[in-house]
Amino acid sequence: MKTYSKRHVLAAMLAGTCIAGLPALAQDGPIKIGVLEDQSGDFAAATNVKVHAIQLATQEINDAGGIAGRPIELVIYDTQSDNRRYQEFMRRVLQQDQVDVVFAGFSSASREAYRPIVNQFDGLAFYNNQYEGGVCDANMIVTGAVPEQQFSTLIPWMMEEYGSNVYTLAADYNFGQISAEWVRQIVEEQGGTMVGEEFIPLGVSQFSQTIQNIQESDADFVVTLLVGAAQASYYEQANSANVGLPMASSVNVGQGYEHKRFTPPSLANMFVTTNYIEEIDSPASNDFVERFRAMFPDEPYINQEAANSYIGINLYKQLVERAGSTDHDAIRAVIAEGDVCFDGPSGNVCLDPQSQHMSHTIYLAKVEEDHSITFPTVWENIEPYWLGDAGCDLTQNDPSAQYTPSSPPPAQ
Amino acid sequence: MRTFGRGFVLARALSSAEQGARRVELFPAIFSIFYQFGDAFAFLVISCAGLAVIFGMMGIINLAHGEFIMCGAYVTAASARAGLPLPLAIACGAVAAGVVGMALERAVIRHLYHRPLDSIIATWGVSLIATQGVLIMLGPTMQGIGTPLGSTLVGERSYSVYRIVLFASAVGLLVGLYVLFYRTRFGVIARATIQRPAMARALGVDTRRVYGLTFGLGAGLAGLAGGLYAPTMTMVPTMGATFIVESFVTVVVGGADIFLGAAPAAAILAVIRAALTAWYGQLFGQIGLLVAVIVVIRVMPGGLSAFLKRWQR
Amino acid sequence: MRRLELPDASEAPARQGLRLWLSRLEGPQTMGRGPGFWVAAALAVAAAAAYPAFANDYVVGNAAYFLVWTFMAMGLGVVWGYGGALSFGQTAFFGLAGYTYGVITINIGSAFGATWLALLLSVALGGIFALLIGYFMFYGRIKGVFIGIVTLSVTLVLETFMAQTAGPQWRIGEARLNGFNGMSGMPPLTVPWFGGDVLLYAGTTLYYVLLGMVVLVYMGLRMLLNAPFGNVLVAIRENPERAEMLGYDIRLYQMLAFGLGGALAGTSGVLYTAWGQYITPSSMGLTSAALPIVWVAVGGRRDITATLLGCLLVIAGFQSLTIYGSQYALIVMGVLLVFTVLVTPNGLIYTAMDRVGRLFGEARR
Amino acid sequence: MNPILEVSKLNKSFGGVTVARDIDFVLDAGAMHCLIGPNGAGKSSFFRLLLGEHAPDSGAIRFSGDDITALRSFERIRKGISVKFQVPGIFKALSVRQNLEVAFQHHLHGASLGGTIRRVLEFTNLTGEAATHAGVLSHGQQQWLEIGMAVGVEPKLLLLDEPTAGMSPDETRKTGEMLHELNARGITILAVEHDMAFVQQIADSVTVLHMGAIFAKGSIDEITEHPGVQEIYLGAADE
Repeated sequence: MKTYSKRHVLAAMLAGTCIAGLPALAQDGPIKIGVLEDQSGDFAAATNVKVHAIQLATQEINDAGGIAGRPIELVIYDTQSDNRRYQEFMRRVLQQDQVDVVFAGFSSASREAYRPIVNQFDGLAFYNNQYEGGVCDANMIVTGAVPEQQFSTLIPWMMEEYGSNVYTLAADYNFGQISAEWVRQIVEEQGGTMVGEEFIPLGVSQFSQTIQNIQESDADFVVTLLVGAAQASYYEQANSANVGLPMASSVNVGQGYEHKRFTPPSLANMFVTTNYIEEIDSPASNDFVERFRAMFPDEPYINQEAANSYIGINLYKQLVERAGSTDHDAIRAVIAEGDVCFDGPSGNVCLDPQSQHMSHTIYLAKVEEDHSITFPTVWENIEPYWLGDAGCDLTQNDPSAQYTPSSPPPAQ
Repeated sequence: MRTFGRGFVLARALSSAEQGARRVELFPAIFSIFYQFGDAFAFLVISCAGLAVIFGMMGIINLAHGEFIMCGAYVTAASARAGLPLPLAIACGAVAAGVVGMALERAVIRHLYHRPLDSIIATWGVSLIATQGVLIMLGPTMQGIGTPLGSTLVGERSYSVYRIVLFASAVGLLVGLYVLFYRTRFGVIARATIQRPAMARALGVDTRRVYGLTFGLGAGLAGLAGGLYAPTMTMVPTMGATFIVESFVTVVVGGADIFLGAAPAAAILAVIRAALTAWYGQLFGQIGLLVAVIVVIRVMPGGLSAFLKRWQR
Repeated sequence: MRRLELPDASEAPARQGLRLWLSRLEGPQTMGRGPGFWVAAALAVAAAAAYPAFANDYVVGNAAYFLVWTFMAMGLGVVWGYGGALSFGQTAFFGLAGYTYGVITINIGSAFGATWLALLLSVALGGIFALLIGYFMFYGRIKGVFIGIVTLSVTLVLETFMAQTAGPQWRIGEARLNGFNGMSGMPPLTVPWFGGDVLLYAGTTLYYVLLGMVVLVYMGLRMLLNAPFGNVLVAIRENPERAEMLGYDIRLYQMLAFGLGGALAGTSGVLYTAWGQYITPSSMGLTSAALPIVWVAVGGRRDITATLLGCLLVIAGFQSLTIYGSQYALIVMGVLLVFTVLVTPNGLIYTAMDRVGRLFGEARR
Repeated sequence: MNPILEVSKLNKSFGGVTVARDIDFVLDAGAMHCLIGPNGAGKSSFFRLLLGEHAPDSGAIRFSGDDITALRSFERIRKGISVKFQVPGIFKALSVRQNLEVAFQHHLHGASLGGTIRRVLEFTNLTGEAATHAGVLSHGQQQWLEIGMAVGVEPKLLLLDEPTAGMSPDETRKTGEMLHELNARGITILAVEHDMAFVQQIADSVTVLHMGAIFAKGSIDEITEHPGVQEIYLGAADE
């Protein structure tokens, strides 16, 4: 038999991939941006819109003459909600397509999967998701909101409004556990009591026992940090069992637009801190929604990740124009100046040089009985302070690590 | 607090002081235990019934089981939105999944009866097509239809009435299947065909048709599961994945016979899961279920039904 | 059934030691024999070795990534195709070995070739764990589809457990397990060299190392499968009762085969972890567990060559589809799988090899 | 003569069905013995008990003086018992030669393995079929191949379950000759057989099983004359 058929097949496949991209040599060629997002699989509901936001920002910038005269060219891959695809394609965009910057990742696991590769090739990646916080890595720029921004606002407000007995229901993985840790700390600082804390493995969809536990506790409100389609079944089940407690969350509505997908009133009385959702009624936001829908009329919902991705592209434009090149050191030097800000759909945001995270205007969104949204309050200009306070300073050194309150950076 | 990172339920420990003060009545306490068990039992029985027919009886390892459930749930939700009353909408979901199942049997499964392991690959392929196809055509999510019937108060706790209905449905489903397989002509022919195909052919049975109908029935039951759970769950193309591990585990632990196998298996697993979840939290409920499966198979190779049959003799 | 005239290599003179084992490179349990086959195989390896000269770094590194998975596929080929036990949980040993590599290297570092020591220890641990599970199953008379469910349960238990180890208390020495987000920070494989270690990042060097490992493991498996061990394994698959009545402890053989499969899955696990400096619980989940079965089934499980080539074909093919197929990629994959099963029941590569072999009359077993 | 197989007080039942009832059975080394009895008499179950596929409820089995009651099947085989099943238990996907290799490689290696295979091929008239897939052999050839697999390593005791089932008269006669040749080489033979003509050709003594118990024992002539034996066979025929 002919064993070399193996190489034939392989060579044919790979030869095909070679044609796709030649190294961008010319300094005045297009600026290439790699986009790795989950357009299929479990996370597609929340992430398709991110790709669209990036396309919108790109078109607007290109129509206005590009970044420093150079057009943006997007290199988009579908990562299928699969960590391995992130590893494969992060190598591909950095090595083969030689992009200048990558916009990548929804789940924290996907970010951690690609981060070693970004570090290996000294690339630059934007992570445009709210997450559990703590990534101190000079190769990463994070535009999403982090726990100190969402919980230091949300929890005290809820305790003041509804009482100090708190029950936390969190997904049993990094995001849920770390967020729950934040909630616990803030509740204790504010003199409240944790009457219960329960962690749910990912993929669990049946909550009868959990609901009973909540009913037996004396909770004044429930902090729901549930993630994924399966766990979202909690709301319907809690509602049908008439739990009737207010809910507080950092992850719902702003990301998976559960209030649009579920039948009222299952999400009624939920309070969410988010840095953007399409219901925000400001001129900038309305303008953004209008432009978005003009380009993507069928978009189900414009969530906070869409806004952050849109902001990310515009921040990158500013960074490159001020640095005069796409060189990462030059860009970091601009960030270190500490005045990289952008007036976008969610208000004014600025990049923090120490952590390379972004300040946000935090909106408190309340889901009403009919699942419409009201905004009881707004906090302007909330800083991502924790990493810097804990000792992460990317202007000085680059540990490329992720820290949490219970495993902070080693003391200097 | 040492719970961080563990799936422990703190609720009890933390509120035990308050609890001690409460008067614990007997009936509500028993009802609560029964409700938790019934809820776990209903989920296992309803989600595995279709698989018990397709895998338990026909030996086809149907990895697209979850997608039949998704199909039933989507059709149910769409029909309910279109104004059909919920029971009718659920029936629509079951029928739709059954029809899809029969079409799939004719196109693909029919060629795989003599090599059941290959059915893993084929049905996995079908599952990929179905999940992604629905994502492309209907978008990443679909609006749910809300749980009907509200809640009822037993003692101091309120319970979802619909979940009690689900338990009743599970029991009704078992009774219905028993009648179908042991008391009707189709059932007798189907069982005969599946046990001794050559003999059935010799007796003039159109075995292909029986296989097709049986597969359709299995798919329809999966659709029914989707329909029944549609009001309580998030509607996404990948929703079937939630069911698939539990279904397979129940059917395999049960063994080939639905009534001697899957039903008692569901009961045993439901007790294990409900108890572990209540005492140690969801993580241990989940892990305990899987470990129970390993132990049960080890103790009774051939599954529960083989064990019960031997014991009966 | 067609009547096959198999070449009857009449009794060869007694061969000893190395020559005996080399003679087993071809034999009844593997396709391909005679100079034609070996010339073709040598050409294939030569082509693979020359290939980096004509491709860029990314493509070579990506090819190395494909090679990473072949060990797990070949291991499943032995367990399922030759031994007849369909394991749905090879990823359990993959994940265990991957995590072990991470824990060891993060704790002892990568100096003096320590990464290779870590590789050996991790692979051994994967193999021992597989032997334990195999002992539990085969000595407990668990058979058929029950093996699939037990192994699937094992891998899902590991996944569920690892997913919740995000807290700081879940650490082994310096290494944090880090829950669902996955463990990172372990070094790639390193080769001690004059003037500093060579780090085997995804690139040409790693490609050559992996290519060498694949060739070694492939040849080793060919010899083992044509040795008495392989004969008995196939005999057990065909008729376990009869094999026992010939005086073989079939439980022992199945357990050993399962252990070998686990060690090979562990090899892939270590290499994957070292390749991306990352390992995650989801690599032990349901989807990941189903993938090796697909590779092996599409290629052809009854022959180790078909398994190897099929694995490479499917992984490369699926990746290309994802790159060029946009959102239709998964649909095309599904269609291909259904089509493959319906049209080539023995596997795509197996059937192709059989055809080519018949054409040249030399691929006969 | 010294006994090679001694079975004492062997009992086994499945639920309500008793398949072995107080069986006491002694087989002398070098004998050619047949077990007969109507369908359901417990002949196959007796074989399975001897082979260790079923564990007896009580009683003991001794082979060559050793108690083997608690041994697993493969361990009994290694002590020198060999078996040929009623349904050919050959490996159909392997060639004739490979079948023999699998059968013998446990005991033999290298040249002695090759020599044994050649001798067995000659003995079973399969020399010309060495490379043929076992699955495509004629029924009789498959039976012979299995006998060859069973005897190649010179067992002390050969168990045969209906060795001539489905064979032509000519094949049956050849099989009988084969068994005589094996017996002459010192292999004790215990066969379950229906075909009385064949029993007459090979057996020096016969045991009749009925309802799981030993009904009668004696030379072939004594058994055929035995009125009770005729009755149980006729009774069975009436069913």
